[in-house]
Amino acid sequence: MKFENFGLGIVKGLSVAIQYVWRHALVTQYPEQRLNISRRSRGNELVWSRERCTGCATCAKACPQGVIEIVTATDMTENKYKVETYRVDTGYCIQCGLCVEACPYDALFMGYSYERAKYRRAELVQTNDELLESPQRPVSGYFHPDIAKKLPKQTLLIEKIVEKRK
Amino acid sequence: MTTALAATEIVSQLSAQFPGAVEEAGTDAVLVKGEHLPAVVEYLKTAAGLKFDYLNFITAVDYYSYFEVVYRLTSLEFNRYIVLKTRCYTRNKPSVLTLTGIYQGADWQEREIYDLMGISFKGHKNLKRIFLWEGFDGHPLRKDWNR
Amino acid sequence: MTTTQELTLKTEPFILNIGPMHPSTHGVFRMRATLDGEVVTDIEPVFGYLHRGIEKLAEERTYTGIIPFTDRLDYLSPMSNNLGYCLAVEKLAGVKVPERGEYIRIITAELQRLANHCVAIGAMFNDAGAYFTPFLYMFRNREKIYDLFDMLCGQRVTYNYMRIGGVSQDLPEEFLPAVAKFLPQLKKFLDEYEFFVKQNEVFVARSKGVGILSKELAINCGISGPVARASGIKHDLRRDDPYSIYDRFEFDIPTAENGDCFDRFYVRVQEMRQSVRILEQAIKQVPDGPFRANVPQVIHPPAGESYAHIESPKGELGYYIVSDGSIAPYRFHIRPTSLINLGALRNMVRGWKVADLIFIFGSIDITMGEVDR
Amino acid sequence: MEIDENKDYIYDAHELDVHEGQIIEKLKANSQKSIPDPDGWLDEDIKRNIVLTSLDWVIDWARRSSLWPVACFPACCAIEMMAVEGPRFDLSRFGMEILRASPRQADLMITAGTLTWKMAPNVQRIYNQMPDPKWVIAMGTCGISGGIFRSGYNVVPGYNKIIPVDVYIPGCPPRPEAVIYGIQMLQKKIAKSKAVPDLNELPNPLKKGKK
Repeated sequence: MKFENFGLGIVKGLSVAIQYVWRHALVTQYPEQRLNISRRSRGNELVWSRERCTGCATCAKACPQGVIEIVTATDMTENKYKVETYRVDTGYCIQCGLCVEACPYDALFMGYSYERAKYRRAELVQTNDELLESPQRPVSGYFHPDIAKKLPKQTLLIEKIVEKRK
Repeated sequence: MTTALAATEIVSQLSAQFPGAVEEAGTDAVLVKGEHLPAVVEYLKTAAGLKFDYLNFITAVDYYSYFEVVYRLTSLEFNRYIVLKTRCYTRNKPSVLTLTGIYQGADWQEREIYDLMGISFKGHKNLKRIFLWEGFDGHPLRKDWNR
Repeated sequence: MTTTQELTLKTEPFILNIGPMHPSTHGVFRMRATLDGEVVTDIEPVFGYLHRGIEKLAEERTYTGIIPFTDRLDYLSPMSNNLGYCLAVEKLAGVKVPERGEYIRIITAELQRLANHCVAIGAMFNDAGAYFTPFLYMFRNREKIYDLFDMLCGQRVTYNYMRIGGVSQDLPEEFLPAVAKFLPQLKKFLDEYEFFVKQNEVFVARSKGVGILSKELAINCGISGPVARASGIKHDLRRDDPYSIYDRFEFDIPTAENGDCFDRFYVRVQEMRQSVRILEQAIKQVPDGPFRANVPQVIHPPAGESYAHIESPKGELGYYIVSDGSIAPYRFHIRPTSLINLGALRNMVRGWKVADLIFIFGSIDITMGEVDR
Repeated sequence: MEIDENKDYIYDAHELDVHEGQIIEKLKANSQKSIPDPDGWLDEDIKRNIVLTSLDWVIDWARRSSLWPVACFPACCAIEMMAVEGPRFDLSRFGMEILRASPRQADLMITAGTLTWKMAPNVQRIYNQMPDPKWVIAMGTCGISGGIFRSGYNVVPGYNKIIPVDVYIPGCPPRPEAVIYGIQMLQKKIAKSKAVPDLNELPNPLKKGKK
């Protein structure tokens, strides 16, 4: 084993490391600082619109694993079926977005939020009203470019921006 | 572009070399009889002008009435490929001759087929389950397998 | 007075079990190593600790529903897996992808190659003993690519971006400028990384001449990708069997002669430079137009079989699909790049020390998700 | 397994494999029901009958401020876990500097990835080797329910079949921020826990016969 240029490699490495001291900060101090996530972000939930949903169950058919459970009433009112149960187990959903793509009536959206950790397994199952849009459950622009335009611009690491603290 | 070696071209060459080895030839696949397979592959690997020295993959398909083992060989030198197939018609303990003596890369893929499809490879030195554990019931990739 | 003969100690073979939950085995890989003192005489890998049965599960899913599975195969490069699968189904169903879709695919696939090699090189240093520091340098760049993919499809790891006949959504308008901004940064970084790594005495001493894989053995084992190219096999499916629109770009295929760990590292760095070159050409040429062919949600490809392979970051990734004309494949087989690349590991590590075993294993760059499927 | 005295070895490779298979089958048979979530403290919190002393507070503060996770990274979520560890989200801000390779030095298990039946005995063993008190975070859909692979023949549908899980983080995989949020939820839970046992409940060696 030969050490031809002993020490030079270590000096080189250190010189690179020292340069990094003056470069822009990289760390996002998460609970205080937040990154603007992608406008198309597929958050950890689904957002459902009761008004637009016709109960056609195209989403349930498009789901590769059958997460969406949908029960409709048998009688038709105003030319559509009333949806009695719409249930999504977010502990089973993989947020692939295929259901949102499949929905012909724009009644299903990906959520924009990701802070959905729970203490209990059963709390991950969302039914009917828990799926509706609200200020705590914003809608993502995944497959809905008109919504995406309204969302804030995504923070990119290449642009060397560090967000201000809240 | 890796071009397919026209089956008609190779079939005449193979049947001259190994009478009765080639059962039928599709557009790009050659169906070889099980007992002649290692000899045919050895010939394809070494013969001048063919030199199929690279084994892309081995897999098996369950067609209920028979199992089909698919081999795809590539010649890096001439940039051509050929697909060989062989069939075993028994569902109970089907077996094919191994290719581990010709291609080392065949070793684990044959074990995988043995594990998941239940086709044993005669002459394989270390034929045991690779992904599932000893004592697993059945071979899951078979169409009639139920959990 | 002692002679050398008296000093020779009698040793006994010793079996060491490494894994399955071991920080240096890139997931849940287990090997039974037979040691003579500190020298490895034989290893026997044990697989299956991540065998999820994707091939069986895929037989119950629609063709579109399989795309999420391919994301989770080789989870260091999901975009390439998506591409390979979509090519196989398109070949089967005879779908033509629009021009813009092809370009988007190439851009994402090449970005994915960069991201994968970032982890591959970083993890290799991790295994060499430089715990986590070089890894963080590499991960900093991977984060940038994560950002770009997040912008594109809203997920950081499992993209599910490509569809049969194109891609799921069009590029956002800020995507191409962001890529253009990222490439010079990466180039600068690669120069810097090579500058301090290539002549680092410790790394050179650990990697030069270690774990040599000969050309003949590599071909015999069916090894592909950077590992094969480091052994002098000038074989790259992007050039030898051009899929998508790779024949329109100019790029070189970096190879090395020795086939040792250093070469495998070096080939990957050179490959990253070539990927940057492809990307630079591609982002200038992206045409306008549709990004997805008009393909129904549930497709019924005609009965038959197809095999499509791509040059994934790890090597030849192939999908063999047998269709019976229904909405789900009859048989779905993945040519596992990582499993086949591991085939020569036994020959490579014989005679080396235990520490080298970890390093040689790390230099192959495998993902257990793809080995076990 | 019994040792056969006639052999000059204890196990040969095949016997080892068979033995491993038996362990897996046994575990599979024993863990068909999921273990209930350790969520009793949530109800107690509502009833407010939990009394924390200042010693409790100090111990809880020490415990929650330096959680050491054990490396349990079977699959895809591991990549996102590395990103949490990595330069951008930097988990060491929470005193979680190092992923311990040894379960003996760890008190938190972040289960990042699909669990297969072949792997399950090993994970259970790692969990058993961790010293008390210990917590488990099920990261990602595969950790919660088996996710997309749930119906697979070799997949454990959720880690809570073999070990109790404290916090569930949905997502496939969850974003690094989501993981940090989950860790903070666990820290809240630890802050509420009673660290000093009640002296009256301890077995007293002086009072013999009464336990």
